[in-house]
Amino acid sequence: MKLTARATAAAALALAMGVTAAGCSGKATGGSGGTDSKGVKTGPGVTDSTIKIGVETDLTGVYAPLGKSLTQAQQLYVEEANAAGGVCGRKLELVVRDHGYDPQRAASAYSELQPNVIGLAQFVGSPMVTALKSRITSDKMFTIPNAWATGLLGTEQIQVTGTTYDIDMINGLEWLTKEKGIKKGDKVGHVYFEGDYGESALTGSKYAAGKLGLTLVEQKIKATDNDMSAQVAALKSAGVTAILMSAGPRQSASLAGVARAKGIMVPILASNSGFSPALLGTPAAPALLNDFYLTSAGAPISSDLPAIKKLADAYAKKYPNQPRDNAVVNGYTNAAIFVDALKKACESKDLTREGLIKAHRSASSYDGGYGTPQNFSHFDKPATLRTYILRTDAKAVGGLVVEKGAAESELVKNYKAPAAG
Amino acid sequence: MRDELIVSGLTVRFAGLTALDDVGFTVAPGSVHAVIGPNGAGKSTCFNVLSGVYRATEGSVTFGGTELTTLAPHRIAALGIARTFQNIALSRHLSVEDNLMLGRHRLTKAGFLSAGLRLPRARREDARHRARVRDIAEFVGVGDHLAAPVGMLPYGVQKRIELARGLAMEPRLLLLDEPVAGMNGTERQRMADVIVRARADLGISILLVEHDMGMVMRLADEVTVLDFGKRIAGGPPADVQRDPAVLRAYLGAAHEPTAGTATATEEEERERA
Amino acid sequence: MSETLRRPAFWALAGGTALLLALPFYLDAFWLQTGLFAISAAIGAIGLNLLTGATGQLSMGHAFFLAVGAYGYVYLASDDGAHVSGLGVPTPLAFVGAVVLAGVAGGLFSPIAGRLRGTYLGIASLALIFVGQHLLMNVEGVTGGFNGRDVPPLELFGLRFDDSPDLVVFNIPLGALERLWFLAVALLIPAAWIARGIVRGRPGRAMNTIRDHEVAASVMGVPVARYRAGVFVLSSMYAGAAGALLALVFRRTVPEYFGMFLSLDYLAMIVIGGLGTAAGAIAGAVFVSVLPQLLTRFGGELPLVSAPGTGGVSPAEAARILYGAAVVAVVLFLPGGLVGLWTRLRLRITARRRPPAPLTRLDNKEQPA
Amino acid sequence: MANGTLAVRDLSVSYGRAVQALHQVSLDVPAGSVTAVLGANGAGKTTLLRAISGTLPFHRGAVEAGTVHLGDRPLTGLSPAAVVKAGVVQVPEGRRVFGRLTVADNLRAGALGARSRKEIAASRERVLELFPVLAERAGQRAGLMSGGEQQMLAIGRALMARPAVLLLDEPTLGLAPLMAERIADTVREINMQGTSILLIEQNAALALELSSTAHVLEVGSVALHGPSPELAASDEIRRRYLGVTDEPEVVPEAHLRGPVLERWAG
Amino acid sequence: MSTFIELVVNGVASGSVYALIALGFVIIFKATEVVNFAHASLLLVGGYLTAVLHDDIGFLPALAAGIAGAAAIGALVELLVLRRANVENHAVLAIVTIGVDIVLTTELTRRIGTEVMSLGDPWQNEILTVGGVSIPHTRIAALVVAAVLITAFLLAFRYTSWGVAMRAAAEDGEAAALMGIRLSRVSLGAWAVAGGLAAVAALFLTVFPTPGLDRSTSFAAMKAFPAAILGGLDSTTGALVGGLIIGLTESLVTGYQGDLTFLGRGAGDVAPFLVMFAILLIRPAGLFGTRELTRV
Repeated sequence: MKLTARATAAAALALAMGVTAAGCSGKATGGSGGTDSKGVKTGPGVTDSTIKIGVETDLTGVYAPLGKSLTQAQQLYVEEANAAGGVCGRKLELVVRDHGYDPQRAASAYSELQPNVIGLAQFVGSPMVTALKSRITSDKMFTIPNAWATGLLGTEQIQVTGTTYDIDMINGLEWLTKEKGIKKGDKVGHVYFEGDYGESALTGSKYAAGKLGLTLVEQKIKATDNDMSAQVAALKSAGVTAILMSAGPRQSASLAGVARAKGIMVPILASNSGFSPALLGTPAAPALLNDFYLTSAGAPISSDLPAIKKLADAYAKKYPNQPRDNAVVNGYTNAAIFVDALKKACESKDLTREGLIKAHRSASSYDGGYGTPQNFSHFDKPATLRTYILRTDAKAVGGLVVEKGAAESELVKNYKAPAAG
Repeated sequence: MRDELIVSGLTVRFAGLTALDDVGFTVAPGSVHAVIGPNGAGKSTCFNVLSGVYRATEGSVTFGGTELTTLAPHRIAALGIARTFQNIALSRHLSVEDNLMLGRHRLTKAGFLSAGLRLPRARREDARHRARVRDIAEFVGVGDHLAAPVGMLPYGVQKRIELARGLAMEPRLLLLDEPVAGMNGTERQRMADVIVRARADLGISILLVEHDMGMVMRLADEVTVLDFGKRIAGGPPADVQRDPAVLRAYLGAAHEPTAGTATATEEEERERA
Repeated sequence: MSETLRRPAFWALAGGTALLLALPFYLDAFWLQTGLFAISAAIGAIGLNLLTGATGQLSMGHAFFLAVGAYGYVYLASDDGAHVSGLGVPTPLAFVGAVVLAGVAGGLFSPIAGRLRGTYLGIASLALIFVGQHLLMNVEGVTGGFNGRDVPPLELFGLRFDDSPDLVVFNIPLGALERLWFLAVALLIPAAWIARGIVRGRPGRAMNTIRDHEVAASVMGVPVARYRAGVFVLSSMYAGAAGALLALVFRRTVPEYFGMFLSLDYLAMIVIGGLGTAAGAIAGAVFVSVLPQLLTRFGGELPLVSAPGTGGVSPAEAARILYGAAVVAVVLFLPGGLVGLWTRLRLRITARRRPPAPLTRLDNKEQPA
Repeated sequence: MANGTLAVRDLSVSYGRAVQALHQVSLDVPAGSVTAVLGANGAGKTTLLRAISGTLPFHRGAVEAGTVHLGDRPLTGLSPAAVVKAGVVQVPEGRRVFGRLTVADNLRAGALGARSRKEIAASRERVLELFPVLAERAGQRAGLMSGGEQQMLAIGRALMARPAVLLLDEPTLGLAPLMAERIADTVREINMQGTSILLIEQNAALALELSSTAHVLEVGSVALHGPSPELAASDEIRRRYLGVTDEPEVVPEAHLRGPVLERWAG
Repeated sequence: MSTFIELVVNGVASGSVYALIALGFVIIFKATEVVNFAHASLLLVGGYLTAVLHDDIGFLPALAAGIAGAAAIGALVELLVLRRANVENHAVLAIVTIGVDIVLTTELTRRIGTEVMSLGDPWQNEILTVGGVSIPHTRIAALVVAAVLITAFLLAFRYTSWGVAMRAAAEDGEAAALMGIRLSRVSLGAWAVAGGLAAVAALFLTVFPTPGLDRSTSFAAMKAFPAAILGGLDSTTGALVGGLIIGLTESLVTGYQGDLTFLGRGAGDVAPFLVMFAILLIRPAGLFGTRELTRV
């Protein structure tokens, strides 16, 4: 019984001490809200001189190449914006946190960023975004994820820019039937990553294949699979007339390499994450330059749109010897979308988080000059339904040129993206 | 008969080599029975079969009518058969008391839940058995070391802890594997004394493997002599001492060739390595 | 009672608990979150330490059981949804159920856990990670597939472990993290206490002897295979509790998290902290969970560490290298880990205060190998 | 072959810092002699050999004090391989041939310390001459041979390194008398060819017959030593090995002195 | 039918590469009883060196440098870490190698960064087509090189002094020491050989049809763990057979995943582990492993 008595005493004492200590805490109630001298309401991340914007990226994990390009492009944009006077009389500041594609570190980084930034202009990795979705919602944290999975739709605070993977696949598959001679009754292979990227794309390809009378041959792979021989063998024996590819650049390279080497000369159409210009320096280059296409919501960095030309030059100047891939455009345009919303929020004198989201959602036909106009006013649908078809080109900056300009297919008009709750 | 250990036709072969060949003997309840023989004669193999560590190839071992050769070691322990190890097999980092408490394992019940929650039942049980373990430690003469980690204690003390752990199992039959190996005269004397008293106080049967013939002659009621895995002699110590086969086995003198006996096995040697 | 008050251990315990209870009133969300990860990790590590430290069995499959706990809680506590099903059990029961489920999963592995020893089991259990990930991705009705599932907040005696409804104590708003902190502490203390009771009691002695001398254990009446399997189940239950708590902290479970690196982290924790004790597991868990956060936060001020994205060693990389090196250094130079270091320091201090005990006379003897 | 006396001086050895196994043991193995060490199990015989051959660390043991020399070359502190190179090779107790290797490979393993192919060939020839059976069984796995043959292999394997001093640990252990006799003959033969031998043996008669000098170890110290014929003649040895010791008889009432242990009531 | 043959050839080729890795793993285990979880990082060392050097000094010298480098790092790990670790529990030694692995892998992936590095192999993406079955040259090279290396290794293991020393030390360390065998050299040699084999495996894991070496290459080395344990951790034959079983299982399950949907899609990565489970349930020491003998 003595032990129990001791434990009780310890507990009581601990409670007393804890309560006493807690009473002296300086961590008081109330947020950091307020109104500045010009009557602009401010919230977390906004002071009189700066606006802090959070970035949750991957610089050390599996998506490090993507994260690096995105972050550098956003740094570039912020510098340019600050040179042009900033927003609302305030300088912009990016607070970059690397989560290394680890949900736990992403959650910690979010907790660190949450009280100090107005929103997140970049968030790499849909597992991480998904893991934090409920907190993003309850914190009213405006977030632009760098993932285009359907599951990210349907949340007011989260803005998926451009199309989602399923839209791309529908548009792409229709293009294949129109331009590449794929016809009803054909078999089409789809190699996709386990996870929401691949499976979002699969939703689209399944829908389109059904409508177009095609048979889909599915091959699910993991991010760690680097050798596509077995998949190609299976696709070959199925006799596919085109291959869809929703995986990483390495898998595209392997798939194209094996397929071409085995004499399978069918067109290969990859989702926008399925290519990296670095691959054109590897032995896989010839295969990747042969009937290989990419779907994309944004214009490629080789595009002759003036805004993108300007970006390509500025990026090359600031980061010489760094690859100029599509992530550069994506990061930059996302920063532009974010800052555009900030400017609108400033105009309506509300730089709080709610104000930012309201300002952003008021843009029903955003066009920053980077290609497709986007509609941000509804959050259960992609911001656009138009997809570019890009073709690999060894001479082009970023290794891609436009094969067919952004367009909306017939099929996609009646397609309803299954937004997750 | 109750508590009688009957070994009959026991044969153990490893990879074609015969370590024990048709060995049989009986340990009467309450007696001290010694198994002797030169190194490699199969004594340790015999112990390992009795305690379930090795499987017998043929033959039977019964204790109080229960067949042991098909039982797992912990089931044999549950019957009240304890053993010590020639090469000390204690947990070096645990205290003497905890090592002895392991001997109580079969007599206690506390499982993960009751030990984890320190249920009154477990605490009462623990206290009761700790008291008994202290008595046993005092009895064996290691009472002063109860809190010390075993690894820090001298060899002679560790040997006694081995014996104490065996006694802590409250055995009906105690198998002692060379309990005085490597001890000096005084220590041997003390150990012999403890064994005699344990048998007298507790009325247990003891099966003893020992090299020290003096010890065997003094302690044993009955002796079985093994050589090359075979039983070559048996009986009261005085008779065995005069048996020519035993003299031959031990002194290697004036021997006649034994026909093609299998020799001791690899296994047997490993045990002693 | 007065004797109790004079014991330093009592004051240390009370002080430590008081500190743990007061922390949420001071720490910001970031540190609370980090602390919560550390506490959950500590619970999981205590379980692994029972297996690896106390029984000498290696497991690389700990992350799998964390996943079972996390998903088990979600499945039991959630209501049926459009794409995913659930049982809608009251949340505290679901938490207990998750722990039990993890134990059952450990039990299903017992034909292997009971028969393989040491490092063999380590490699075999590696398979659990891969099989587990596959299941998490493919059994969508239960796990939500790649998207994972929302975690319903725990509700205990009318208190919701969530940001709403508002709860203000001492003028300090207690949000989800603060509330969960108290829950975590309330789980950690009994978890450590129970583990300590097990290690010091009858099962612990059997486990230690299996580690030190398997044959001796079996001959003393310990059913070795059954014990090995039993400890595996127990360690899985600890992992299950840790996983369910982690799920509550994350508020969403995603399959990516429960990969091989998580298992390795847990092994690193118990080695760094010290094998075989609950205190070691806790120390290691704090070290491994907090080190990367410290480096990320203050990495800029350290030499050789550069800000992310600027080339050079990033804080995240520095943290990984440091803790890899810590594992090696602890084994080479600090047997017993952080806790062993503490024990030695304490011994040195008390030795100075007390006269040295007389050495036992060295009796002789050859020790056969 | 190197020459000189193998001299052990005041050697003290302990295991794990707490267990002392040898206490100030001194003995000599003069060049070309056979010296025997007798003693009960655990008396420290094997420890003595381990200390000489440098294998104490395998058993967490260490030399605390004292020296071992071969001629004027110190052996204490050398690695086992260096001791072999210096010309002292041990045949371990229980033979410990490499059971999964062939007989020929076992012999090769013994010659790994040797310098030239020529030397190896010469050693092999000598070994096969001593033990013709090893040539017949060259391709067979050593583990499948009988105990006696394994002992021959173990000795042959050691001879491959051309030792100046051979340490034999219980070479007749577990062998049938006829085989033991054969091994004894071989030991004599090896010695005649110029190799000194330190022989550890429980079979006192055999050891004393083979050796010129003998030492009796008891509890880590040398209890008796002298020329073998003298020891063989002493009653002391006979009694020791037949179990009649000089220790006092156990008094039957002994238990009355110690604490009494009641039967456990459950 | 040609699909089946292609899948089998692919499986055997990648299986032989896994066997190379598993063999190194087994050698270390035999010589030192350490389960080396740092094996994947040795592989990365070899691949990285080859990739960095091949432009300047040519493919073969770069490969040689990669092999030498991985061997040296392996030896260094033995020398600096394992030799100094004085612990009885082998589980702890295994955890130490995990620590080593974390350090090495983190540093190497940092150096590799965002690149996909080509190893500059001469086979490129050439393909040999025989009767409708097309096999990349790299696969043939992998098969031939692995077969040659494994044969050479087994011969060396059987017939050279090094092999005799290895086997003797693996069987009875103390007796080997008594014969003048330097155990420290044996274990150093084992780590070096394992490193070298891993470097060769790195080459074949990163050539066509894989685009090149990058940070994820070390994951492929994970396949060698089930290979080694299902064959038996202390059996060189086991490593060989285990590697082939894993390679074939993976290739066939992936190739026929359309017919194996009950396993869930993407089961190719899990199947090897399921096979391992099944084998361990029947034979806890693996197919060719020796059961540990109880020593009392």
